[in-house]
Amino acid sequence: MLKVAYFPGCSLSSTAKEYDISTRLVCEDLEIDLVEIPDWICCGATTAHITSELTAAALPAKSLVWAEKQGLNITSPCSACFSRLKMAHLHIEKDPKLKKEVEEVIGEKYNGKTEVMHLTRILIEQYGIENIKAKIKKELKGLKIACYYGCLMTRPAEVCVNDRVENPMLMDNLVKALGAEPVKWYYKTECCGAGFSLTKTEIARKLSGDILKEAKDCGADLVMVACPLCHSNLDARQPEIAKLIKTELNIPVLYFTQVLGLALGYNSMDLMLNKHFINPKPLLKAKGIL
Amino acid sequence: MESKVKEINIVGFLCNWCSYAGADMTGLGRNIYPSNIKVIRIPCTGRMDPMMIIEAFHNGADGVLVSGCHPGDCHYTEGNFYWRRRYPHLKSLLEHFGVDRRRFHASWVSASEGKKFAEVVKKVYAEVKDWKDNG
Amino acid sequence: MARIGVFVCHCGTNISGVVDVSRVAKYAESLPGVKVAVDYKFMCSDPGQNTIIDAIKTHNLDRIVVSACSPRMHELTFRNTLERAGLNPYMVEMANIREHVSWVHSDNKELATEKAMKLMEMSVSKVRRSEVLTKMFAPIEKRALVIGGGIAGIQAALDIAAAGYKVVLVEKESSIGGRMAQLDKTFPTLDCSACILTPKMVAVSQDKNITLLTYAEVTEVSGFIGQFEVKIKKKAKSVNSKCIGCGVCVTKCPNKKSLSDFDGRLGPRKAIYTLFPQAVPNVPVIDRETCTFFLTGKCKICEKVCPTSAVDYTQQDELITEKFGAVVVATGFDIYDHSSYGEYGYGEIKDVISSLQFERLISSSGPTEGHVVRPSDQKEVKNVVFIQCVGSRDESKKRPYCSRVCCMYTAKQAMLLKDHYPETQSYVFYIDIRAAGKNYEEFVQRAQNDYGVVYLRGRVSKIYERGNKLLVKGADTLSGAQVEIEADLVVLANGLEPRKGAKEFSQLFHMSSDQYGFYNELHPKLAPVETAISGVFVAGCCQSPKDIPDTVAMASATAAKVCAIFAKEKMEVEPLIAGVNQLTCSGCETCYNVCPYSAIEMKDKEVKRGEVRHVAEVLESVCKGCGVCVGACYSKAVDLKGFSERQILSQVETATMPITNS
Amino acid sequence: MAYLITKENIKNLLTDLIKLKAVFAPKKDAEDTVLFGKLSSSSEWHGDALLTHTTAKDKVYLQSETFFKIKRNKSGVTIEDGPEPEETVIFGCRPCDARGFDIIGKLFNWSNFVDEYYTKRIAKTTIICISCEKPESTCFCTSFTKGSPVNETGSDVLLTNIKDGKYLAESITDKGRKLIGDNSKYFTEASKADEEAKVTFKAEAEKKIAKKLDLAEVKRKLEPAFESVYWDTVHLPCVKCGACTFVCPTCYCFDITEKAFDNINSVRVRSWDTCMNELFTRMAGGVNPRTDTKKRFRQRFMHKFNYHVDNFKEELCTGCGRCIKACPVSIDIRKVIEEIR
Amino acid sequence: MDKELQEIIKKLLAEKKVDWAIGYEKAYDELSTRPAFVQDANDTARLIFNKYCINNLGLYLTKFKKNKLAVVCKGCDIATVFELIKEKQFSRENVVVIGVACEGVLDKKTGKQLEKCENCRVKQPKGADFTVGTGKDSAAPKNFLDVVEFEKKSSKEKAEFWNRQFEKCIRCYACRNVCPVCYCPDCFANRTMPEYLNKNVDAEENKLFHMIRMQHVFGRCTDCKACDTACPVNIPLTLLTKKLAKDAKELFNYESGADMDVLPPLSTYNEADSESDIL
Repeated sequence: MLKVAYFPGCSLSSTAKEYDISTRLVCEDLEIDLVEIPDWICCGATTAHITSELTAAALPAKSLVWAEKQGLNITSPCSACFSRLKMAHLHIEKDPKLKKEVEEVIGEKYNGKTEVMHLTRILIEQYGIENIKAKIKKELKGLKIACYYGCLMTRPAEVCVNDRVENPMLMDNLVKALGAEPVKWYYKTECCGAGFSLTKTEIARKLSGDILKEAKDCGADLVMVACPLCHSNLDARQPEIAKLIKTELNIPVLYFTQVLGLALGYNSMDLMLNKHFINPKPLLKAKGIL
Repeated sequence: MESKVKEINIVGFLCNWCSYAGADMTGLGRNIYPSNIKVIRIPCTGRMDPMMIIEAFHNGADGVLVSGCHPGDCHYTEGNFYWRRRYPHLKSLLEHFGVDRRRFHASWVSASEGKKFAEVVKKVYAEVKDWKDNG
Repeated sequence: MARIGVFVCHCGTNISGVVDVSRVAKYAESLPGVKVAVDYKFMCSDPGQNTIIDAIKTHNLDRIVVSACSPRMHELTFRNTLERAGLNPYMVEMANIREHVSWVHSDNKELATEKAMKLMEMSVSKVRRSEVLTKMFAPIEKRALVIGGGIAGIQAALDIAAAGYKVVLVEKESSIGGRMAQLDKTFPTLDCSACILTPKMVAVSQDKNITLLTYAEVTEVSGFIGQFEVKIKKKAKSVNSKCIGCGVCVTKCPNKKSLSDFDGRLGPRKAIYTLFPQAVPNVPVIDRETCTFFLTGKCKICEKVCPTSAVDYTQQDELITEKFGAVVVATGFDIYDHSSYGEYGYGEIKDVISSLQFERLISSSGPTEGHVVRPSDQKEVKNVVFIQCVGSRDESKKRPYCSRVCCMYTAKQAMLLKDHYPETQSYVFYIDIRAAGKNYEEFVQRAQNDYGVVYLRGRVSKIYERGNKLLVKGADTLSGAQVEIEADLVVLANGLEPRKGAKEFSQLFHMSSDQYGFYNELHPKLAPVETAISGVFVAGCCQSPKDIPDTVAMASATAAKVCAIFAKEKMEVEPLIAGVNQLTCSGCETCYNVCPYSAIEMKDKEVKRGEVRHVAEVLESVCKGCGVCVGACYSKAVDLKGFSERQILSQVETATMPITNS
Repeated sequence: MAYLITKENIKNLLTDLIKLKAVFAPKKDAEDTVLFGKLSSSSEWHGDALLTHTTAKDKVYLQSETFFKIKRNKSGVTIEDGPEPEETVIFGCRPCDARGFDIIGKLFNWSNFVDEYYTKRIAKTTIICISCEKPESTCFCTSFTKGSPVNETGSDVLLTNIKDGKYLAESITDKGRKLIGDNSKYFTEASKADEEAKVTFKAEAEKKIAKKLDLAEVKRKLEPAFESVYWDTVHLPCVKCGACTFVCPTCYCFDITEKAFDNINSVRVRSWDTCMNELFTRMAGGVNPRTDTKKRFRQRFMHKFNYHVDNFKEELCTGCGRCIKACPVSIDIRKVIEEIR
Repeated sequence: MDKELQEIIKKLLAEKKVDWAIGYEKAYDELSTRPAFVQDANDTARLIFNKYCINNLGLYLTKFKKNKLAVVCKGCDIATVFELIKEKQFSRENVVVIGVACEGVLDKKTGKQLEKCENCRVKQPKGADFTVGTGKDSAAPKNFLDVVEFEKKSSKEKAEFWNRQFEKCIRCYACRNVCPVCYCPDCFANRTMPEYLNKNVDAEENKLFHMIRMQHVFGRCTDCKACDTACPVNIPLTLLTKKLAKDAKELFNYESGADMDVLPPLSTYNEADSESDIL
């Protein structure tokens, strides 16, 4: 049985609760043992890494060390958490001085034995696409999905192991396996503007709008994401964006775990589909999935 | 003190193309340095047979300096790269046998670094003297 | 017993002002073997040298020590002196008591004098161990091998042949011409590449001194300067010498399944083909991997249509061995494969093409006969974006170097496009323009001013297909704006890199190459066409990216170097080189591994009667006397003449013993 | 004349001797190597080991003996002799070691040739030998006519531990008698019973030595065996080091070299050499009559058990077995000569 | 195990795949073994392997260059064979390596297990053509604790330590002659022109010999302990050979005999080599 250390992170404990629930649900279904890191602490996203390199490395290091001690790889569905964990791991590995400082701060040794993998990679590379296919209860036939990766899952290039930075395919392959059709589009890694979502909302609106419009233009029924921040920009802001660009958008934004959950036969309540601003149920009903 | 100065004997192996020429440059610039160093001209630090250094210490040299071209400048393109590998190993081995690390040195001195050669010899002399005086 | 003379120079007062020279001379007299020791005001002057010659005659000396200035200054002077006195010139050692003593120890005359005595004594010890050395001569095979039939190889071959020496020119394709033959026009004059190249190609084929081996590859090299032995594989062309180059076979060949590499894979190529219409030699070859006959045993159309029965399916690869005295390596370049650029579509977007593909598109002999059309739908183009520095000046792609020609050819291509299609608009994304060369900057200015090419200083972040257009997103760092251009075609300025297999090829000659695979010249400034291997020279882009004029100049330089070797009857070899005592050689190959010049050969040799051993041998004409082998040899089998183990050890011993006066 | 001496008094005797002479006795160092070393106190004597790692040979026949020093001066060359030997006692060697001095002594004093360096040293050396109680597995001294764990040849004084802590001391030579006489306070006269105890001691000690070779038979087989194919294979394990000969109490081959220290001083030195060394027979021109291991290996046995017997009527071997133990590849001298074909 | 070993060698000899087989046989007592050379397929019964088989038989390969050989190797000895192949002393085709699983060997002089066997990772031989028996590798990798401890001494203490050791040295050259990589046809110690080493035996001259020998085997010595166990006066040469192994590892990340494709550290260089100590 595949066993991975699980770092949910703050978003998944609050605004993106549905991501956490669906993640745990599908992993249980697929018999992937997610071992939640006891007393996990903040990954330090954004605030730490723009202020102190040491804090940015030391915060995730705590979790890394725990996983290493258990002999487990570590995963987080949240792209920001994943990015911080991965970058901390890489920085500590590359910089002996930083390593020493980090070890001093956390009072433990880190040997770099644990690998940080995004949940999509765990599913596709470690669990295996064929194994997922075998578990599918309901093929998502006729559903056109735009896979939106965002920035943190794929950048910088070092974190994007076994995938193309400029045209990632991990989620597209998953979608294909589930019987749905991944749309060919070029906005997979465009910026959603999350960095400005609180300070200069108009930028976030503009950028997220571009993404949603492009998805729509390319014929997508829904957008699939792997990041709570992307989700909040694309989903929660969608009504205002639609108003702003004077276009009917109404394109549901789902976490990839939710999409996977649908294929595994779970219902809307199981996957907390009701938590989205853009209600996906009409679409899914129309496609005969719900 | 004079006799003490005389007692220190340093053997210098200088490559013909850079360091020997550099030492010539030291002369042209009239940079004074301790006279304890006796220079042996070799074509290249790659020619430096570690046995010769061991023999020098065996014969009673207090210090040995081997100097060649800066990496990448070797007249024979890569001779000094081979020397750069022999040196740390030999120094470590000699130290294991009880030859103090202050007694054996290597340097890069180019044909234009006359001043540097004088500085290197002064440094080597000071180190050897420190060993002799303070054990 | 050696008979040594010691000559101590005052150098005016340069030495004697600090060093008590008479004491040095007196001390010399007490040393074993020293028959005479004198001091003199200027040893290097004519009277000084005559003093030496006289002393040699009077005291029947067989070797001398000159205690004076640096041997780097006057060693040659005194070697000549010895020769005039009838002695072997290598029986002199110099003790440097000026640069190394009087000029640097003027603070203490006593210590300076003692050091001078010591240095002189060390030289006496060394000269006692000196051996008579004689200059050596090696024979020269006056035939040159030129590898690579591009413009560099062509030029080198023509120049060497013009001097009257035989040349073999080896080209792996079926025709010479190389990269230059693929180009449409050349910068900065915009004259047609083929028009200036073709006469040179014809000249090669007509030169009696040049043997042209196309469709051939060098497979093995042994030997050394003057005596290289090279194995060349002549691949089976399947067309013999009866061919008159009429081209009927090519026209009639029904097999056009493969793509033409020469045309950047933009057009088809027959199974029997000539590389391009002006090919030299104009003899087609059959690609046995795609030919229907060779695959299925049926077809034979070319054989049937050939008016001279020149098609010969039974031809075999042929391996020939030839001897050469010198080699010119001109193996050229490949362009950087842009499929590693994700932002440009991983090489998967059909209408994002390489610069070389553009050359073929716009060339009237190319696959589209000069029509610049989109490879995806064959439609004509309106907006074209050129992106520079693709695989050049890019750390992330491990190509930090500038490819030197891209700025110029991009400007040229944009201009040619406008000439052909006045309604088109070109955009060039660049880092900065490098147009150093005669009329180069003016050329780029013309592109901007007269041809209306829009130059945008910045990188492209993304290219993607939107409908049947390409959306090019980039930054214009001069205005600070983000730019989006809807383009029909994107042309990348691919950088230059060594030919695939350049590393393996360099190993044939034991040449060194840099981290990218470009062959290393012996010295970046003073020996730019020589390599560390004597007698092997490099020309053109296999050494580093360069344009046509530089390539041609470099090729001519190699020809001059080759001719300089051939102009001598025999090769003179300095005797200060390494030698192996094969009796004590253990055959461990350490010296063979470390020699920077591949001057060591391993041989199975009878070292004693009845005892054959694997031992090292020094190639005397190749050895440069660095002595790395001596420093590395554990068996102490290899030694360096002039700096022998005996000499250096005796210097070490003398250096460490106190000054003794009897 | 036989005496008794207690272990306690032996130490007292040593203490006295150390004050007067250079006393060499088995000493053990940090690496458990037992060698003859110069004693500075009697407590340094290590009497537990049967055999020292090397013999006491080098105390008389120095591994490197300075013959003379050469000094160049204005009038030519002066020669200065090496250092004079000092009064020496070798204490606690074994009968096989002591017999070695007897054997090489004869060689260094052969017909009209006297080696003055050896002779001078041995004359100033008193050898106090201790009989062996328990042999090692490599011992084979009883194979020799004179060989025995209580043999007295070569010793000046022989001590035998006849009962716990009591040693029977026999003076063999005048040197021995003088030593006992000079230190009579430590000796008491031995009784008849004590001397008989030694006979029992001898019988028991000899019984313990399992290996006894018929050396006459060995000699008979060796004589025609020079070209025997036996040598072709038996030498194969030999690595031609000199361990066997350098630990041997009877090997005596040497080399004479000179070394110049500077332009004025030099020295002539005799150093041990070994027939196992390929340089041993190499001549100035490079010719070497013993070109390979086989020939060198054969020489060692031929010399010890054939040629030397011809010249001196005894083998050049005392059966101490050190060469067997020292050999890195465990070549057994007994097996080699026993199996000669 | 012995039977299996004998059968393999018997077969090799009978089928003329090798001219000679080199193994171990019993020597003068129960605690000693010696190298055995077998040419006849019917003569294999004397071959054995046990914990007293201390010799590194790789030593003989350079002496039998012209023959096809089968050689019995403990896991640690195989490194020697590979090192010698790398140094072109013979070709891989000419030697059949018969690996024997080993539980550690005992020093015949002390009866104690060699220190190297405590942390041996090749008790089950790797890279052999035939393997006899199964061995269990030690848990811990080789350590250099004793060398590190010695390195802490002052240079004066070190010099004194070695002077005491080399006073014992009798220059029998057993260490050199049992060393598999000391295969020079004419050792520097034998030379007279120039005379690197004087024939005079004293502590200083002896030390010179050992210093140069150690320098010459640097990066080639597999730390097999042959010299250490051969020394008739117990000079702790292991302290030197281990230092060589440590330096090779630390300075050049090199392990002798481990990787056939990597040149010995002094036969090659890297442009990025450290030069921290160079003035």
